[in-house]
Amino acid sequence: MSGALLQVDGLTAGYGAAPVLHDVNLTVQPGEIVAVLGANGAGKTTLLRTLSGLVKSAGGRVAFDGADLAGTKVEHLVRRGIAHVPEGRGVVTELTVDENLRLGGLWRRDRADAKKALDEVYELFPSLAQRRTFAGHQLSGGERQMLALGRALIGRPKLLLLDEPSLGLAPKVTAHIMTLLRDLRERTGLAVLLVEQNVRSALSIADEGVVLALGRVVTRNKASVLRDDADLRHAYLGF
Amino acid sequence: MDEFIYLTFDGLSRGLVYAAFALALVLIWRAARIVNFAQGAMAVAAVYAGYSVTNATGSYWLGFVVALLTGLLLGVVVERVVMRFVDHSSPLNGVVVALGLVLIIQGTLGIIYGNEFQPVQTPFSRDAFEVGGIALLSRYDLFVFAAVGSVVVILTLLFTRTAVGLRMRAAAFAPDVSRLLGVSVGGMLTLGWALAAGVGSLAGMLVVPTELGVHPTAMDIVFVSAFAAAVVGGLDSPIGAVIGGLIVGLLLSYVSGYVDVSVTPMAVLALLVVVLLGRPGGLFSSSKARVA
Amino acid sequence: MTGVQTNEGGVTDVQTKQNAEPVPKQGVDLPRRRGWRPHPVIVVLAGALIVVGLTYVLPPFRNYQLATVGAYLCVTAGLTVLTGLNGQLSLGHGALMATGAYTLALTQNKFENLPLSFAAAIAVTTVAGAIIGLAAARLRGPYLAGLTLAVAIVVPSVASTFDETFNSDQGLSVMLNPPPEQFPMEQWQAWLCWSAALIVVLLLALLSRGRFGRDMRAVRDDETAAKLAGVNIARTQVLAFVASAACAGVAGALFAVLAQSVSPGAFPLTLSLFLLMAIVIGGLGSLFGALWGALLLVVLPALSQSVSEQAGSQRLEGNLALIVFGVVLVVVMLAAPGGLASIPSRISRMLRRNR
Amino acid sequence: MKRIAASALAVALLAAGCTNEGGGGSGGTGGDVPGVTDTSIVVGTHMPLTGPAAAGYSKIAPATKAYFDYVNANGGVHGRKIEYKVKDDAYNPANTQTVVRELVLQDKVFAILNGLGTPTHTGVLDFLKTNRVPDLFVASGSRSWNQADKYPGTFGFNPDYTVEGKILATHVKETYAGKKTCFLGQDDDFGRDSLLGVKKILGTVAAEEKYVTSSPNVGPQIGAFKAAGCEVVILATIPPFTALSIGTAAKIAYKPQFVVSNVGADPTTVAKTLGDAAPLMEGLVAANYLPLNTDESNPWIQLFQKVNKEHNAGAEFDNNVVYGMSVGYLFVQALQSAGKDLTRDKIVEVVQKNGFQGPGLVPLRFSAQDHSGYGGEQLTKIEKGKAVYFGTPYTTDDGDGPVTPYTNQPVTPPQSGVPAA
Repeated sequence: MSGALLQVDGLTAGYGAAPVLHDVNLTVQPGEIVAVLGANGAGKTTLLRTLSGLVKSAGGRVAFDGADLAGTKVEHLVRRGIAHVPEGRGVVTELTVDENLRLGGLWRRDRADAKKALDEVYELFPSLAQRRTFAGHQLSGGERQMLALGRALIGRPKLLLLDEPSLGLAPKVTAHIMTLLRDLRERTGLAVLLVEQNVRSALSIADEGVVLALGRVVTRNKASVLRDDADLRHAYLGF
Repeated sequence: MDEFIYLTFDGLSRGLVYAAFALALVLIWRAARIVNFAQGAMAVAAVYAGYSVTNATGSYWLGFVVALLTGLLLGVVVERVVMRFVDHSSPLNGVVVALGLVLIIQGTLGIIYGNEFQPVQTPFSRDAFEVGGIALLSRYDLFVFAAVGSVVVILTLLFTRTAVGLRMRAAAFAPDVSRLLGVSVGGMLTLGWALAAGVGSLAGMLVVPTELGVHPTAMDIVFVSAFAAAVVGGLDSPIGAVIGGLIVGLLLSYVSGYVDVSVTPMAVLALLVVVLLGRPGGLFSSSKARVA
Repeated sequence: MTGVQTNEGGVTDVQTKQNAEPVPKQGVDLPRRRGWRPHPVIVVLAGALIVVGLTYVLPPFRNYQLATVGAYLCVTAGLTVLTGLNGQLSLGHGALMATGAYTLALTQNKFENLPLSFAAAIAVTTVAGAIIGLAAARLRGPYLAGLTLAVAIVVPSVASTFDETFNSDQGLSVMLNPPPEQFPMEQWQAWLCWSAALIVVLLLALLSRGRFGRDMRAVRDDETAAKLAGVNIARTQVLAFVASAACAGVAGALFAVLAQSVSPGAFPLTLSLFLLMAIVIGGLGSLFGALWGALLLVVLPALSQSVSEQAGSQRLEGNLALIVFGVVLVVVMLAAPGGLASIPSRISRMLRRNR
Repeated sequence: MKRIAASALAVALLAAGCTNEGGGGSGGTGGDVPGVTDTSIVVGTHMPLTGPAAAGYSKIAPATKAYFDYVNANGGVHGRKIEYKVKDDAYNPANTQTVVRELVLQDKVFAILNGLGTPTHTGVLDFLKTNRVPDLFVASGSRSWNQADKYPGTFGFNPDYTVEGKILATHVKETYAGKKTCFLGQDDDFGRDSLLGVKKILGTVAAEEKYVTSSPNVGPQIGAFKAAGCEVVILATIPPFTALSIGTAAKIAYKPQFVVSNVGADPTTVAKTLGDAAPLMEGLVAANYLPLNTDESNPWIQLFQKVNKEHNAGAEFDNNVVYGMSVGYLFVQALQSAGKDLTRDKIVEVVQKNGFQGPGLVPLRFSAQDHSGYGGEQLTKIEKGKAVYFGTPYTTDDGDGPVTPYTNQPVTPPQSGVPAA
């Protein structure tokens, strides 16, 4: 398995005494889109939060780009090339669109490239460009998702941790975002660890799927296989 | 009419000090969701430091700078050593710890400097200019206007025009998201405390010479007035804090002029009750329940 | 809360998840209920026996201090119920004590009837507590603290504005008949204070055991859940405030009797801070902790005074006690939010875990 | 079970507390007079050493103690050394209760000497009476100490505020005849009694205002005086408020003649509070009844400066030090008069007999019926930053008695600095 971008071995974590994740193993290869699936409360969000350090892990090992992530501060993660777009998009609603986007590049030394990345995001999402001075709370759900995505891209990450991008969005908007992710992967080789409730749309773009249930990995397989596994869908994914 | 004009200017001058102090409270509230009940005691400590330096060197301005720096430093220390470790599951905890700090700071100052009012110099004369026979403003009042005005401008620029300001705002509004975007939220928090305590010590330097002098408990009543100012303006709003400060300053000035000085604390209480129960979000923000 | 600051009601939408996680409540827990617990009546009777015994053994000055502990216990017990069980923070209990004290002084000087004066003190403070409590029920955390802080600051102002009645900073003296010849003054004072304190503690203990106690805890822990369970939140909070205000009134009246005078200087802001410290150290929420707190309020200043006398430093006097109180307060809050009374159970839990 | 264990602990704590001091308590040899042995006399006092009221006052007790140390170094009184226990009450009456009980019940003091403050000391009068503890030379000019029937053991020291008000007003009436006179007083016995005295002489004042210590702002009051056109302002204020009044007046370009109570006129304390604005005090009229700290030719001041240097670590020599030592001197005089067989009744008896001649410019009023302190004052004026006496001392009473000049020459201290038996 050498060469994996993200390598998770035996990860255990949770809030307080009772662990939410038990012995989770998974890998993400460079340029790969991996979907994390599971019912509500399966531990999907906790998995992402543990990977980025917002939740302390109680055991196991996480390696990124060949180096152990243990002890890396949350705020240093983005410097290593990991962007986490949290559930609910994490738009700072009190700040303007422009401020939200600039925030994504403040950590970068290469100011010129940060500026360039900002312009690219506005190109990618013209609707955001029109709303530069709007406060975050004035945006629609889809715009917020685009803003959060765009902001993550300004850091030019290698891996995107994306939490429920489709939540509360119209199917059309969701489809747009999924297409966008695939395009990004094609263009920049961005790897994505995608947590989704919306299994259909997740599996439509994912290379591989990981199914969580009650904090344990119950299945890992090619997305195409999972798509066709009716038993599995009934047992864990509810459709 | 003469008295009204005099009281108005006096009220504005006091109000600006309350505004600065309220601003300090708002800064920390926004950054940490803590009302820093130790703000008054911290400001007094800074004033004492400035007082010592002024006495030793004879230079008011050196003492002034030292007081502000002491304020900044105290902010850093209080945040790093104490507040960072407070369990925030209940909003009571932060308040109780801040009150503990009040006792520690006041006791320490009492031991070092004694519990006597020590007179503090003013850099400018407090004799008021007379315009048409009405005493309006002193040079010192002008200095207060200028000092608080500069602070408001500097803070505004800092928050709206600089990267640090953007980080601080983001860290205050959405700590988790900010960390994911590479913002050192802890650092911003420390910076916020330092700035707030610096502004608080400026307010202390401005208000103490207008009263009996510096004393470990000199800011107790000022704190309550400033808290009222911050609440009137809505704890989240820096502009509200400034306007709230002016409102409280004017109110107290009119009450002391037309009713009685000793009634002023009751006026502050009444104002607090009216605002907290009537417009829970402060006068300048959309109404929201005061659930902290 | 996993080291993450929470924002006011969903300003940002990121933290909804972790808010939903079960967070162990700290700082406001009752000591674990373990095994057999004696009925409050038994505990109070035992306490009465101990106190009566003590008053015969102790020299007069210690009896006076014992009386002071009893007077403090009334207010710390009331505050414990308010802050510990109901989660409301009050810095205004010094002012409520002043209310009780002034009422006692005025009634006593007019009618010279001590039981009547006590009744009046309790009645007036109860009314005052109801007024503040009504406001308090609409406020939380720092807002409540700030409002009650303003109440604490306002005492001298009231005394000087209505100086015809309250005689300004100088205050009033209290006319008292000396106790019956056969009892020394201090012993009589100790009995008086402890009778009141034990009654207060008994009533509070019974109150917090019953349905009302459950309601108070429910409101403290989770208002929404309490509301869903059919608890009238505002009423519970106001009642808790009123009960604890009445206790403060008793304490204030006792202090007026002990000091034979009342004045704003006897109820400074530091008194309210000290009371807070007492209940925090005593372990918020435990009536037994309130006893610890009351004891420390008397013992710590005395100790720090004797230390400063030995050090020969005038400036240490008074100030040293402030620092000790402050440090203890901060350290207890940071290290053991449950307070001293929770430490034994913490230790035993740690031991069990390590086995 | 935990409850019982902890109750036991509480008991132990209290018990431990009382064994601490148990030994020394009533350890009198020979007689059973509390606080008196063949070799020592223990007396105590309560003072604000901390808290807002401590300004200036905290220097009094150490000065008294220094004078006692001086007397002790010179052989004591009737072979007994005086031990002075000073307790801080922070000007909080509740604390006064505690510390005075501690002094009387635990430290077994012979007497309470010079307890300071009207609200604080008022509360312990009954306690001291019940325990038959002499309550000598209370440091306040309230007339409450002068109730010989009700509190036979209590005696004042300061001239009472009414006496002072009458004397200040007499000066105003004679010197500033026809000028508009106004009055600012503290809102307690101090201000009220003083105003009573002023009105006894002047009949009425053009404007009267009051202040409370908890609210450090006299702007409105001074503004009202200016508006009323007051040319003379009588202040019954404590030092910080004297300074505040003078400073506030200057701020609104208002320069009346200030006439200030002795309580609030100590130039050292007021000047300190005024800081750079101290020159504003020039010309201020006040009154005193003890030698002035700056009058270095006065033999009493020379004596007290020597004591201050030798036994008070050279503390800054202000009028509070002079006051403290004068109290000490008077107490030693009383002890000397009481003789070798000292009892509580005896000391009260000799204080009532009076006849003390000391640093005071006027006689003490003590008698079987009168327990108030000094009976008059002399006026001072601030010239070149120093207070100096002018005119003659006056004496009067707190009733409608006349204000009369007192012409007896002041006495000089004995060579040894210790009053003779």
